[in-house]
Amino acid sequence: MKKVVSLVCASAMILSLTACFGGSGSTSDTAAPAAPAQTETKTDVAAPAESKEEQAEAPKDDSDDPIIIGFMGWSSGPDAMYGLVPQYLHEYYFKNVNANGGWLGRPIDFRTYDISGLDGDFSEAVNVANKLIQAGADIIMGPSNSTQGKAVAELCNNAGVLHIPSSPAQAVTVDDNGAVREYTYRSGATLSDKMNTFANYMYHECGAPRIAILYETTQVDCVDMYQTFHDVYTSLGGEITGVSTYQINDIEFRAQITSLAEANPDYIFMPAMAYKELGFAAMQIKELGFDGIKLLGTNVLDNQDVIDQAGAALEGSMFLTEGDVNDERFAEIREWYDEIYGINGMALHIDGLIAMNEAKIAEYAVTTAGSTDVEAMKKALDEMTDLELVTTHIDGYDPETHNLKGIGFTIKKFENGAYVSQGTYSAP
Amino acid sequence: MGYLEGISISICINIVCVCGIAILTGYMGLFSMGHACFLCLGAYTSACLTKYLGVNYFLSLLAGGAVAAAGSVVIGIPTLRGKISGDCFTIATLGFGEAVRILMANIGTNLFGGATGLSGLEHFTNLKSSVVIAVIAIILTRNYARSQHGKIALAIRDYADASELLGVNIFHEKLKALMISAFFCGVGGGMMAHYYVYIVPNIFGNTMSNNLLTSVVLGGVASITGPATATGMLTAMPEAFRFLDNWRLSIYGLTLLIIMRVRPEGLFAYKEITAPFTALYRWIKAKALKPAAKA
Amino acid sequence: MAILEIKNLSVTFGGIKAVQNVTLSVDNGEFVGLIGPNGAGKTTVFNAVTGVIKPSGGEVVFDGQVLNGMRPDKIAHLGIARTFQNIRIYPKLTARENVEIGVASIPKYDTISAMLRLPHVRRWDKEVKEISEKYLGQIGLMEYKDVKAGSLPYGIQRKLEIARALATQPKLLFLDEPAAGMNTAEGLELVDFLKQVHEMTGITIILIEHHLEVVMNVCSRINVLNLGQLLFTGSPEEVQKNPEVIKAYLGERRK
Amino acid sequence: MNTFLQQLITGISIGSIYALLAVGYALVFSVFNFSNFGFGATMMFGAFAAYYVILGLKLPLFVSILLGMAAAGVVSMIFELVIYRPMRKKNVMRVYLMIAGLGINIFAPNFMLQIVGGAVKGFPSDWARVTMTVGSVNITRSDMLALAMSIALLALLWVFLYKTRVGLGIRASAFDTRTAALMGINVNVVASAVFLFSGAAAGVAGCFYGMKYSVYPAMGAVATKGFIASTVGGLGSLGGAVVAGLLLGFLETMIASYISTTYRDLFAYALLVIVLIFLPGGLMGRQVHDKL
Repeated sequence: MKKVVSLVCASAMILSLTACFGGSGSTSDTAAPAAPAQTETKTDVAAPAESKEEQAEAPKDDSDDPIIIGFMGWSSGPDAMYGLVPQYLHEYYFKNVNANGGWLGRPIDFRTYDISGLDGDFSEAVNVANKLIQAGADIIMGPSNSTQGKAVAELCNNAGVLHIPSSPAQAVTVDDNGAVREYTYRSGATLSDKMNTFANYMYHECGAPRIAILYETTQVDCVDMYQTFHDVYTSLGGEITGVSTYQINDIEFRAQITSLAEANPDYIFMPAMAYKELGFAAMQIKELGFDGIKLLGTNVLDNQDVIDQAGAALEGSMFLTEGDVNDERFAEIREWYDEIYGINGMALHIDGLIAMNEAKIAEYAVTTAGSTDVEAMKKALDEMTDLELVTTHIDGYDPETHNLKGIGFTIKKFENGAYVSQGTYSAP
Repeated sequence: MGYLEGISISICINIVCVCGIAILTGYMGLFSMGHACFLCLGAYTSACLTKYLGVNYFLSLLAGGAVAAAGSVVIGIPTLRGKISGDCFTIATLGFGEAVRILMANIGTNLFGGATGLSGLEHFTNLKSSVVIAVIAIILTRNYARSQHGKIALAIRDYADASELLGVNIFHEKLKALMISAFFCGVGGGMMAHYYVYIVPNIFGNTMSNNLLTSVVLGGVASITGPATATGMLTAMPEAFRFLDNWRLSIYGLTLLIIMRVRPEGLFAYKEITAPFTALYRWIKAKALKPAAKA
Repeated sequence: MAILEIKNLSVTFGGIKAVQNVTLSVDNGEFVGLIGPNGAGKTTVFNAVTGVIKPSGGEVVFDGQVLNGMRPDKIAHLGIARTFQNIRIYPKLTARENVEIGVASIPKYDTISAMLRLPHVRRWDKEVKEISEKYLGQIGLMEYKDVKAGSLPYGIQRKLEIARALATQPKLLFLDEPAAGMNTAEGLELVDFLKQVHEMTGITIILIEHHLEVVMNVCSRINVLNLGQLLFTGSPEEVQKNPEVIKAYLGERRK
Repeated sequence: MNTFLQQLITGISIGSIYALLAVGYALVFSVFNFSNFGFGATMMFGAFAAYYVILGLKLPLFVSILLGMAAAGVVSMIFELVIYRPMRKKNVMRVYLMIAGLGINIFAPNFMLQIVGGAVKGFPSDWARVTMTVGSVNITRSDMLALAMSIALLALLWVFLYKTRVGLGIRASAFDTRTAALMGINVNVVASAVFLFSGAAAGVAGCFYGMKYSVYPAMGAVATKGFIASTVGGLGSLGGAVVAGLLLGFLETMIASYISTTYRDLFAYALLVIVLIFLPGGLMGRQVHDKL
């Protein structure tokens, strides 16, 4: 009996190992019905997975092989909407691309992976990146989180695979020595650009209010935003009345808010990476009766869910975003998104749209280069001067940092139950 | 680096950590919910040593383990003495785990990189050395478990008061088990740092602790290779379940429940995975000896 | 010469006096009984002497040393061993391993050599194993040495507990109701066994027992406790004749 | 002074939720001697039940809270029936029951996430959100309701435990499960009752959590605080659980206000560990001795 159990377990382990090694990742494969002989392409994809990197290195310019594009996002766990919404957008986008004959006449083999794992650490992202690189992916898109983005960028640059993340920290495209990561091109603005713009806006356009800051100390994006905002705002001459901190997964900010409120700030700025924290803070500010204090947030606020959550408590709160999710330019996307994916209970949000830029940039790179050769694609992106993304128009990449040039930022304010755009600004 | 190689290295790292915790939980019956903090201590120690001082990788692993073991004494001394219940230890580890993570993000930013983490490490961890370290970890902890210490640990787990009356120094034995578990977690942390070549405090969170604990219990009490196998399965399982797409974590949880339901003491409770082979060996030996005895 | 002297021992649990001013002494090599009705405080006296609970008053002197406030494991190393009213053998260890805990409650090697399994570790482990088997042999449990103690029959578990206690090489052995749950025949068998152990080792034994026939048969002197106080001390014959003792026992029966 | 009072109220309001959770833990612990880590999942199901009752059936708040309690109670009973009971019958170490609870905690939120999505949902009750000003201190109705309900539920629980037959069975089992079974008490009935009530407590906690914060699949994470409170309060002691829950909420708020927000947990846990070092049985628990 004991032996049987041991043997069963040992074989289960071996099986599960081989299972994750095989081509099981292509389940979210959205290869279109239009793509010729879909079943064949699938087997084609599964086979080279075992024959290591030769396949990835081999030039595929004149082949009809599908273009392999991988996407990784945070698609399970508490913050699943940050991965699922982009995943839906990408799936729909590539379905359409395939229906129209693909890029360069080649179908897109789009593979999406959940990297949230159990810890939300980057071990999953690293595993997925390894898997995609080994499967010969032409382009890897995502993730949106900077910690994971940095880990994946490191791998893609070692392997020489084009990487287009939406992670906003500078450290994703520039390594520790200040050198640009050659193969990583971002699809959205950097945090420092955003915060620089926001601080300038608050100082120049809003009459230099007194601002208190409440930030999370262990997430790199939050700390980055806090530091840039704090430094820029004080150097402009603005007054930061107090700084307080909270911990990841906190939901209770009343103690901090009460303490911060003692200095009578006009605003409390919370550079949060999840909307629920901002929603809770807004509710708690109102609950405590500090009617004179408004919330400053980040673009995660641009989300119907947070309005459902906190409602009127958000009145007067402001944030900076890379695009107005209610803008006319997203009307078309919104229409089909709501129709197809709205039932999932996850509203369209700007981070999803920024992630969707990845697909646009990928399309530009492939179609301009006329091949999926990585150097050709890099060249196309380096030489790009203007491109209309989903969220914004850009003037190409800064060669030193691979940051996007010419991004417009929108300031939005919650007025009478809805977000109203306060105009578009660009980084000073 | 290949995908399978990556998974295998992850498994080896987890095995190293789990071997130590198997002593603490499987043998001593102490229940830690914050062992990720020892990985954190080990990872930062070893990373700083190789990055700033150019210390040899293997030495840095040992140093990481030593620092983690020293850190474990901080919670061990107040909570493992006398009549204080195991639950106090559990809460202390829960708190200490959080504390270390937050401290690493907030102190010594120049050295540890704060929330940005420590990057630019050398990629020292490769499959070959990881497998060797994992095997060594299994052998060392197995040796400890089958020595008198291991028997005493089981005795303490079952009847602490009675064991004390036989002359067992409970505090010392518990502290030793805790330090061993922390040491191996520290070594595992160091390996992890040089595998991902990038560490941030937040990866050493609650869930990592829970996963380690789950592996140990799932693998079976009073066994070293059992938890080692289980952690291999658990590391590979979320990957193997990828075809389930977004349902995979639900299924993972469900699988855990089913295993606990069917084999509550764990898959390999009170035996090692080598048991069939040892049995076979004994059987052959007996067969071979019998005619000789007759002769 | 008295090996154990208990002077004015008192133990209080949340206001209830479980043991009050008990004074008794035990001579070296004696086989003493401690009897009394339920709740008389017999086990509490054992617990106070072995350091499980802190006495609220009085003094315990063993072999010239005051035991008050000493940790149980230190007391054990001075040479006091005991068995338990509710069996406390380790069910998942084999009979031999159970005895090994008694033989070597503190391993003679450090953690690192244990992990490396250095030669002296192996040697010492082997030695412990041999000593344990010697004890098992003495008690007559050799046939069970590789059986998980949890699956042994009740009577064997009791004997194993005694073997484990003897393996700590005590000068004084407390036996807490070794015949509990046994019938008369088994009890009498136990009497022979205990006599044998006493003769063989020559150590001092204090026995708590409900089965009076067992106590009367093996003990040279009997202490009677009632309601936490020492009622009477004397030879078995004297105890049997003492009207107060009879009253205490009959009184209990009437309840 | 005003700030201090406000912080005090905040502390009590957080603490009252911890207290409710801790009572649920303590109830299960008092009888079965293990901490039911599936508690967070139970709480989440209760909150979602109440949320959908209000949203879908348009029932009043109190009715929906009752239904939420009932739903959580039933979910908790199912966990007991399907997972804990068979394990208990095998007489396993309590660590395994706790790990099974962790399994529930991985499964349930991810399952719910796939069913209802990950969005954070505001509890659809404006009544509870209204802030009342007493002197210079602001209190929301949900806070006052939470405190009142906690006390009322404890009273109810007390009546149940001390004045009914099933309650007697629970207390007898809490004293010694095996003896109770020998005395003819049906331990399975007791188990169902205990899990039903602790589940209901989790359901109420979930509803208040929903009112004060929001309803979302991962909300069960807060249950860890309940576990801590029940341990510090004295394992199995209902009164101790309440006191420790309030104390934990108070400590967290005061430390965050006056000592450090970054190291809040460090100080809070350290204080709790110190409590346990000096009172190994917890604030109100009896110290368990091995009956030798």
